[in-house]
Amino acid sequence: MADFLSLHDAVARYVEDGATVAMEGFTHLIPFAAGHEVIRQGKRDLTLIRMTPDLVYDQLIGAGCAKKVIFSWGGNPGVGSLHRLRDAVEKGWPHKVEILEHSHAAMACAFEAGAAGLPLAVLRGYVGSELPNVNDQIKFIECPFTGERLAAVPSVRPDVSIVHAQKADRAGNVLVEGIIGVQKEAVLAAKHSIVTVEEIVDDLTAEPDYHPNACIIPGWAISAVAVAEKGAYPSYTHGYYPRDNRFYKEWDAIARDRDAFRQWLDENVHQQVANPAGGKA
Amino acid sequence: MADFLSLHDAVARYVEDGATVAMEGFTHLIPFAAGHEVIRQGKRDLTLIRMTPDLVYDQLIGAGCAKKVIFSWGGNPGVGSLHRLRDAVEKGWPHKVEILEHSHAAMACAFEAGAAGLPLAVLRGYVGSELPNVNDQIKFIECPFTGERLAAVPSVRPDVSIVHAQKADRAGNVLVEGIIGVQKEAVLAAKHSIVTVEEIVDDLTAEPDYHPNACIIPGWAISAVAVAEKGAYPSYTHGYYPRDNRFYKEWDAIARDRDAFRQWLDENVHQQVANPAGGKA
Amino acid sequence: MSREYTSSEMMTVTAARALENGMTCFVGIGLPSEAANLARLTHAPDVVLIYESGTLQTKPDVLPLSIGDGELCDSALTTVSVPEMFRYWLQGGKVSVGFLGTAQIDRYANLNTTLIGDYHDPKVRLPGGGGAPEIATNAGEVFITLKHSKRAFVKDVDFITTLGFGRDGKGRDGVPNIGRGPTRVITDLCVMKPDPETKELVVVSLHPGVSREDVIDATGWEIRFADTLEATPEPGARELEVLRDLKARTDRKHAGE
Amino acid sequence: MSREYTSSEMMTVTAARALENGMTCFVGIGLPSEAANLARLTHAPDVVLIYESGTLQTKPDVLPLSIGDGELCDSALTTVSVPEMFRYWLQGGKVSVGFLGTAQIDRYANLNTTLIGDYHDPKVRLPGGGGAPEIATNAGEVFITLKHSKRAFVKDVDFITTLGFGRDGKGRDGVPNIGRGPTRVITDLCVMKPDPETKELVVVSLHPGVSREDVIDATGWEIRFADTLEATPEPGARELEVLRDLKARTDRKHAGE
Repeated sequence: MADFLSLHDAVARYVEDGATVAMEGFTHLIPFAAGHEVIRQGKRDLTLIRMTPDLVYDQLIGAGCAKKVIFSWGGNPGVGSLHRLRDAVEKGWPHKVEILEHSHAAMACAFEAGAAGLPLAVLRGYVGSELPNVNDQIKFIECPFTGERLAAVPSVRPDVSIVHAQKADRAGNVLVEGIIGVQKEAVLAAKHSIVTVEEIVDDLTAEPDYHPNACIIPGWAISAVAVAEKGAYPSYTHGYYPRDNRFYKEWDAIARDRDAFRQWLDENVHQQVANPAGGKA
Repeated sequence: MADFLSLHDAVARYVEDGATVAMEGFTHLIPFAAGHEVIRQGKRDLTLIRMTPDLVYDQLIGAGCAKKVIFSWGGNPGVGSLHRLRDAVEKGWPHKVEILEHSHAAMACAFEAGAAGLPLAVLRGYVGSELPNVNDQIKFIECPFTGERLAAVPSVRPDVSIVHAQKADRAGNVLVEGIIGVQKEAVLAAKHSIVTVEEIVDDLTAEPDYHPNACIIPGWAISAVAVAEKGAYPSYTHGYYPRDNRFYKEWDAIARDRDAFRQWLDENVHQQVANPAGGKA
Repeated sequence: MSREYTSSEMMTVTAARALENGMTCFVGIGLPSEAANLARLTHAPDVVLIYESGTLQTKPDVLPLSIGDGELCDSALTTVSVPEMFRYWLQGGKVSVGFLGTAQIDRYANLNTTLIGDYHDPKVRLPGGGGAPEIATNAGEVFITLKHSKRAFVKDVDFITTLGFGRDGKGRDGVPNIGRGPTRVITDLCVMKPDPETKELVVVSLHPGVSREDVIDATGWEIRFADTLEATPEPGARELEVLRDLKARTDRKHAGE
Repeated sequence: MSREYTSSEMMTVTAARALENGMTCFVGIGLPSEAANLARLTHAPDVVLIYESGTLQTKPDVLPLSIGDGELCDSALTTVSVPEMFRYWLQGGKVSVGFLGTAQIDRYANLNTTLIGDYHDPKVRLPGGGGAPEIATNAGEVFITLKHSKRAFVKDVDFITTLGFGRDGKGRDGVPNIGRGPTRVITDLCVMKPDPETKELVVVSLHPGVSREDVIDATGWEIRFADTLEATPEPGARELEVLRDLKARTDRKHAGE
């Protein structure tokens, strides 16, 4: 069963320097609080996997935690670039970061295959794209029944996956609701997993909005559950608080400038031990 | 968008002699009413796909509709054999039926791959089993990343899939709830699909128990919706009526005897045009 | 409360005791389901029961007749699609033990649920593989329970539906990402385990009142016995009471439906 | 209500008109999303909008800033996982049209959203592929909309993130199970379609007040014009009203958040 830990202890226990880490949440439920805790603990040389790096990885990259980033769409949604990611890739600041890029379809399938315990995912993908020229992890196989050429990518099997969700119950079972992304797949594909939640309830199956086919991850499939109120802010938690689209726009100016970024990081992450969610809650 | 048809018209339009048909529903929501309509319309030479043939295919086979059955577990759950299936396979009555058998894992993956538009499913399956000796559709591929030998089976892509569900709304969107089996996969994998439902409601998203991640199949992904009250009887519809376990037990005696079966079929299917659900409703 | 019990009850109680609290068990219908639920209702309240119908962590009040009875969904933590069940939960390595029944079993614990006789001219068609082929290879280990008889316990199964240790006992050697396979077989006469070297099934424990001859007579090969043969402990009073209540509830429910 | 309008509005209205009622549209964020929702709110009320975040048949009241805004889920028929979205709905052949934006496009309608310059020493890193590579090949056809400029319309893209018709126009020839690819490109100046034979983009319609020279000046290759060049119809009063209301609602919503 999942251990109930503080966010500090969960990150300290499961995120090791050099680890392969997937923090997932597709626009919704991005585990910012956990990401900030990783920054505060000064983790280094992480291989960071995320379909959409978003601000959370921009912050981790700018803070110097990343050795490599595996992703499929690295922008600030609806706003523009991730300037910390670009600064690392284009200028090597704060140090050079290696990137490995996929398409969304391939990464989604790779998470699915990881959850399914398979070494590879097979998809009708990358036809005519030049991504296979620059990503040696993309191969092609031939269907033994039809002869069709299909793409194959290695499954995603992180050392630790971190996701945020609405609530857990006392047995550590977790409800994910709304845009569920690849959260379940990330948790099931990983050796260890940390789930931050908005709140703990007694029993998910006794909740008034219980649904027999809701996306519930059993506690015995999770390593640690940590409460982090507003833990997805400035992204959002369906049913709790909305996405702070304004902050996403403001991030553009903060992240463009190294000093502005350092100052933001200092004020909103390093000095915020008591408020692990960071940002303007 | 799905057409709203009578069950008679839906079967007449989409189930052709010689077609490959998947009637799915994993113990729950088995489309008996539709199966009986197929029998009444005297369809012939069907290739019938179902993970668990269950009574519905026992009846179709006994009624002479089947040329071939593709399945992974052909028993009367908790009771014993499917005697009509056995009589066809062992004695050729009413005529010889060809069988192609898989494991559940392989068929589930084959439905998933069919829904995903792929020609094959890849799984860690059939290790040490002799099923590949008798099913030439089971092949093995080598993972290009790890060298692991994995099983491959062709995806399921029926001409028509038929499933039963709780309710549809006026746009033809369908809610499947409870044990959802491979219903969604069956519908999405097929060229055409018929969904029978217990009732029609105005708008699924306005129902009091609406849930954002419920298993809803959009109307534009379905060919025809037909109302069939108690259409899954003697299996069951979660939220509507329970499984008639007693009938499942009684079926053993009916199906053991060719004459008893013919009489049952005559009384409960052929003479039941007005009550398409058949059985003892 | 009488301590008298039937051989079936002895089998079920012994099978139930094999499950430890906290195990994640992929449950076959019939005898395995009876044993797994008895375990849950007695010494292993936190055993996680998973049925292939997609019902995760289910706690049925009565035994299901089928693998997909409504009771399983109603009492589950959540219910997932069947592809997800086989892909994420079984193949994904989340199942510590698969609990299976079978029609035939041989000395290397291979299981046959496909047919008796020749495949293309069967004497008896059995239901087929169902979930078993992949449960047996993707679960951490496998428990098997069935009644002991010469028809069921054969030297070589007519057909290997589901791998035990193969025709020669070496079927799992060198195979990557495979579970340990059958670790015990519980019958109404005894408990068997595979020999650590040869993988041949060996009787390790005799149920009360059962002799070696009883087992020899009910087994279709020259069955071996462990050097230190144990006596299976008798069912406890509470185990029998809970089992009988469970079966009575089940009978009432299914008769009433 | 004024019939004056901006070139951006002209582009959005023209892009919206490309969508027919009943189409199933996989929507890219930004301009495609604006056009697709305008279509839904005007001539195509039953157009089905799908966003890669898993939101099926969504009807947002305001335009989403991101591909996964809560508004998309709140107004959807249902929301599925991202793997399911890409596997069952896109790759499964349920999408009739993919509606994409891009940073660079070339004469064969190949799209580059990866980078400017050399891959290993980029001048500008762009966000990357996202959903586009498989939307462009698995959807029945593809509409592309972006502002016309020499920076965006280049003879050969620096990197083919997403297939149009390949470096030689033959990239889809003989490929099984592939969509028709880009069938029209809608800019703020004109509408282009691929030549049926060579697949090179050809201007088929000029927006009101736009000259051939305007297009030539904003295109990085020797752009061809169709023999019978059409005049794109002006936006209608209702289209402009609905579009402006939508954008005003959107601005109010995002500023307030």
